[in-house]
Amino acid sequence: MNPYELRKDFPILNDETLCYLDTAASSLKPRQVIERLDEYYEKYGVNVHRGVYNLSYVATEMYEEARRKVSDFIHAKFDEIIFTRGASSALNLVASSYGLNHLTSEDEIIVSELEHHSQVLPWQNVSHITKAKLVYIPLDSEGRITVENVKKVLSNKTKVVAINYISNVMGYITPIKEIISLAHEVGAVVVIDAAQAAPHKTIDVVDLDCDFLAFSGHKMCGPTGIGVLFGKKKLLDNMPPIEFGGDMNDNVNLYDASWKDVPYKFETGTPPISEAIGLGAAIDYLLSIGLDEIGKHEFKLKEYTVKKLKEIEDIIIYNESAETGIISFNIEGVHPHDAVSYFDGDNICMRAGHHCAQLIIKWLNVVATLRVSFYLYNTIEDCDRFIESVRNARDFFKSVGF
Amino acid sequence: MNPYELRKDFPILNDETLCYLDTAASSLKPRQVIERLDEYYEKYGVNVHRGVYNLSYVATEMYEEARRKVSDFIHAKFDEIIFTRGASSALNLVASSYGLNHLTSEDEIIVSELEHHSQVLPWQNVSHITKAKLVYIPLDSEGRITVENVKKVLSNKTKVVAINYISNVMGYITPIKEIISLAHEVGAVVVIDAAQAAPHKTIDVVDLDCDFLAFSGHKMCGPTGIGVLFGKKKLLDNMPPIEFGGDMNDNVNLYDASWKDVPYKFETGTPPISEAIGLGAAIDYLLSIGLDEIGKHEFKLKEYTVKKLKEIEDIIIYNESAETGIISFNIEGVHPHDAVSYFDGDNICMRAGHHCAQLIIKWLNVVATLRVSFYLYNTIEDCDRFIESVRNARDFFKSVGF
Amino acid sequence: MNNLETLYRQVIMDHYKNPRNKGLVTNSLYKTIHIKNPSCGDDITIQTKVENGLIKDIRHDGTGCSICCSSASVMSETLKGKTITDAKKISSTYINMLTNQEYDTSVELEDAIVYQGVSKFPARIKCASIAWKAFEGTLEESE
Amino acid sequence: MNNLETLYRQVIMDHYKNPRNKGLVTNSLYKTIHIKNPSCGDDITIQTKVENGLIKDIRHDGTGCSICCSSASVMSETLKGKTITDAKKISSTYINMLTNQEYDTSVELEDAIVYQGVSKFPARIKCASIAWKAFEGTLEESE
Ligand SMILES: Cc1ncc(COP(=O)(O)O)c(C=O)c1O
Ligand SMILES: Cc1ncc(COP(=O)(O)O)c(C=O)c1O
Repeated sequence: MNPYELRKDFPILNDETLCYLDTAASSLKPRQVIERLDEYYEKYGVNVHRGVYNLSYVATEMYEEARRKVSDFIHAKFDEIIFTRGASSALNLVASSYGLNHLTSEDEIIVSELEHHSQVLPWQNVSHITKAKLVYIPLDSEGRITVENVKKVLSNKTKVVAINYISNVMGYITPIKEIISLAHEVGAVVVIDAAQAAPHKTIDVVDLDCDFLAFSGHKMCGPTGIGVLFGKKKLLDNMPPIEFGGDMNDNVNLYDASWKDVPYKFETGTPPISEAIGLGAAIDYLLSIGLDEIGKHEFKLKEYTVKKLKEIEDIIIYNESAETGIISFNIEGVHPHDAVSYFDGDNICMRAGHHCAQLIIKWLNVVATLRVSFYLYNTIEDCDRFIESVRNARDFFKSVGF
Repeated sequence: MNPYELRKDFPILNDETLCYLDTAASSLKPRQVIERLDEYYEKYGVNVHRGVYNLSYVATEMYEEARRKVSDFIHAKFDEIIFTRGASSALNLVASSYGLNHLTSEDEIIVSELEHHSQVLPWQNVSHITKAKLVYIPLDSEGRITVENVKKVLSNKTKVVAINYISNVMGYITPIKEIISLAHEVGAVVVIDAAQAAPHKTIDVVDLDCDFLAFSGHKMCGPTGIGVLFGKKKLLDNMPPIEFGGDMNDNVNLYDASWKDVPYKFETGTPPISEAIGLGAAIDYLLSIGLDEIGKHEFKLKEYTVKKLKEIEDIIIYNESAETGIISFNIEGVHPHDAVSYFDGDNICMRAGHHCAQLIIKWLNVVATLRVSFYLYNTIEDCDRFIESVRNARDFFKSVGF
Repeated sequence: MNNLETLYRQVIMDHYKNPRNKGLVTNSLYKTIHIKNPSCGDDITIQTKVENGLIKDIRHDGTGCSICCSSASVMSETLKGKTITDAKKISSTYINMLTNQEYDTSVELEDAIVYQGVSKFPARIKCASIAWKAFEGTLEESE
Repeated sequence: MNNLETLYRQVIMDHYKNPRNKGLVTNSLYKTIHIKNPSCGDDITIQTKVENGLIKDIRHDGTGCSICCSSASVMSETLKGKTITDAKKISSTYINMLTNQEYDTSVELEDAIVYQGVSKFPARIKCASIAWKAFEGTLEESE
């Protein structure tokens, strides 16, 4: 893959002074996706499922074709894909529908401090309501989830293991395949937060044997307003819907109603039609480049950058060994929000904060971190500009007395 | 307003043979909205709230500016507006958060057979879980909700009244202002489904004094994937969130967390950013024309069409007296799905079915109806083409033996 | 006049108005499959009796539009008496014809050929295929 | 070197490193307001003592970036001893300056004028205004 060529696909990068290093928050969008959205609105922008006229048929076909693309993308079956508003919504769906209806005070839910709030808070809620116990995997000295440590907390009481595939703060890849297998031995289901994995690596839900897996469109070149929940068919079949209304029902009577089959019973109302179609376009785009190529490229940029950062004084890196394209760091003595404005002044977009993952920030014992995250459109030149800016920032802040 | 001029704003109408009469399912989109979506993706397509760099600031401003536009649009306060995936999602939010947490087996929920599934099924669910009794307003002989009949079911037991502002099948305007006032006298809150009202008439939640009100973007020239829940601030303040995760929380600890203020506590995860901005553009567009002008125009087209339809044999109209631009009808002896294909053959888009409102279809005692619904881009010529097609359809079906 | 005519030729109307093999039986030798199309309310039940590799009988019942109801009747007439192998071939050929895919024109579709026109109305393909899909389901049950 | 310099002139650093009036008191004559900016973790509490229309004392505490913390200190120094009317005028002038709105340049902002540079970093305006907003809140409480 050639990032210099790929950059041309991203209208926002027409501003050549822009150095975008915040993909972990949201990726930029290629024109291939924007055009597909426009095409929907300009050519067949009508509702799906409901009409029996031709335009509506076309819209429905395109919407369901997007579902097929998503299912192929992660090697799932067509009817195992539920479209949601985003990864957060998808993870909440599992917690509300599966969690609230399957757990009791006898049970345990395993999570970790490495989770995004959207993976830990829904299970806190399930724990509060069902009285199931929330159990944290002890992280290793680097802040990783290891198979060994999962074994320490896994037991016959474990009913749910809810963890990330790739951490949005540390960029570590969790050994989920082994963990899933261990969890299944004790009869637990595993919920994978793949928000940071789907954009960057090939996912095979059959090979992983995972039970639920969630991700968002906007982090993988797709539009906002769309996410995906994968669930094993036999699990989804036995879960109640959590939203009720148009299009998810079969027969409706005054005091009761029956539901459509999966996935439709979980998709009430007019779905995010353009968003699903746009996500399909994003998948086409990513596959045309190759997920593994993208992952390798990011990792290379990250390795290069880390090496250079280590030559600068007062730089603390929290996740040197990450296998992906994420670097969390700070400039010693400088509040990350002060630092990030310096980078912004150089038109370098990156994040400072807790990254919606306060538990790992607390674990690191810092107030916040700076984070850069690379993607297919980043180049060595981006890294060099960033490194130069870090050097200048460090010198500047020290010079004014930080 | 001049529909001939306005039509030019809608790229899909470049196909001049297209006669789109299915706005009640979803409206067409003007280029002003499509362009605003493109602008987001091409100029500042990054995440909101989370970044402290300039592009993210711009995205956040635009997103929150959309909230301001929505609040002004219905005369609400800024922080009374929650963005959701759609009207269905918004109505479910009220039922899950308010309904499940405030009702008991002593209470009653008033709904009607004139509701869309998205307004009745969430309350069926609340009724099943809380054992609160679901009570139906008797409809009058035309199928209307009347103040008189609401009085018959309203009592001190009533805790929630959940009704539509405009019916998507009958096009009747419900006298909600009077009903809300009566409901408040007995201490009930009123949830208004305004999915068919917001696109077609001015709404003033202060004047109506309504407690909750929901609508969707895609029916009012906006994008898919976005809806709005309005709730009175003091009600929202006392309702628990129903989705948990990133961006809706304040402090997060291992076993508990605190929430942000309204509206953010109800908006977890990356919000539908482009969608909210697009809805803002749609509101700008509608206001530039004038909601009341639009409503008048539709009504005029409807009156004209009804008059002509009545001259055709075998046409049964179910809602002659509707105050809006919706006509529900059938051709005697012809299954609506047979009829609708005839119209499709003439490139007239309209719906046949139960319109996600099976209860009123059952009330009408038919298998389904045909429905046309007018909007700002429809013209007298559309009506004439439609009427001509109905005449031909009727003759054709009779000639082949229906 | 638009091109809907093809869809409603005499044979469709004939089977719609005078359906053959209509009405279900209570007989454990019959395999029963019920399919609904919730988006438009079509609701069809098909029963098939197989004996010695032959389709001995097909029954149907349900509600829906003329395409849906008539095609159940036409299907039952077309496939009754056929071998399982032939019935499957006819059924898959029919579905291919509807969905604008390549199909073996040498297969004799009998009256079912009139549904060719449906392929021009993609929104109605489901109506014309639901009874046939249900029939295929009954064969799977028989295996 | 980018144009962040303006943001970190001597006075900001001075107040960041050596905050004046820092630390809260337990005294019912003080009105207390606590404001957080959850998106970046700034967390500031302001206490104000008003007597006879005069701002007798302002205290502050909290955590955050240098802009946030220093501006609490600068605010306390600038407004202490002013009349309520003057303090309100200075505060609103300051907010207008930050947010690139028209503001009355005849109002004496004293040291707070250095935050003018923040207006070029819109993402940081909140950091520079949070302490002032909290102060305004304490006045509302006093009324
Ligand atoms: C009256 C009414 N309420 C609710 C809805 C649901 O809206 P959405 O499908 O956008 O969630 C609709 C639209 O179908 C409607 O017409
Ligand atoms: C690891 C992880 N999980 C979940 C999410 C939530 O995704 P979204 O905000 O799209 O709902 C994110 C993104 O912020 C994330 O990085």
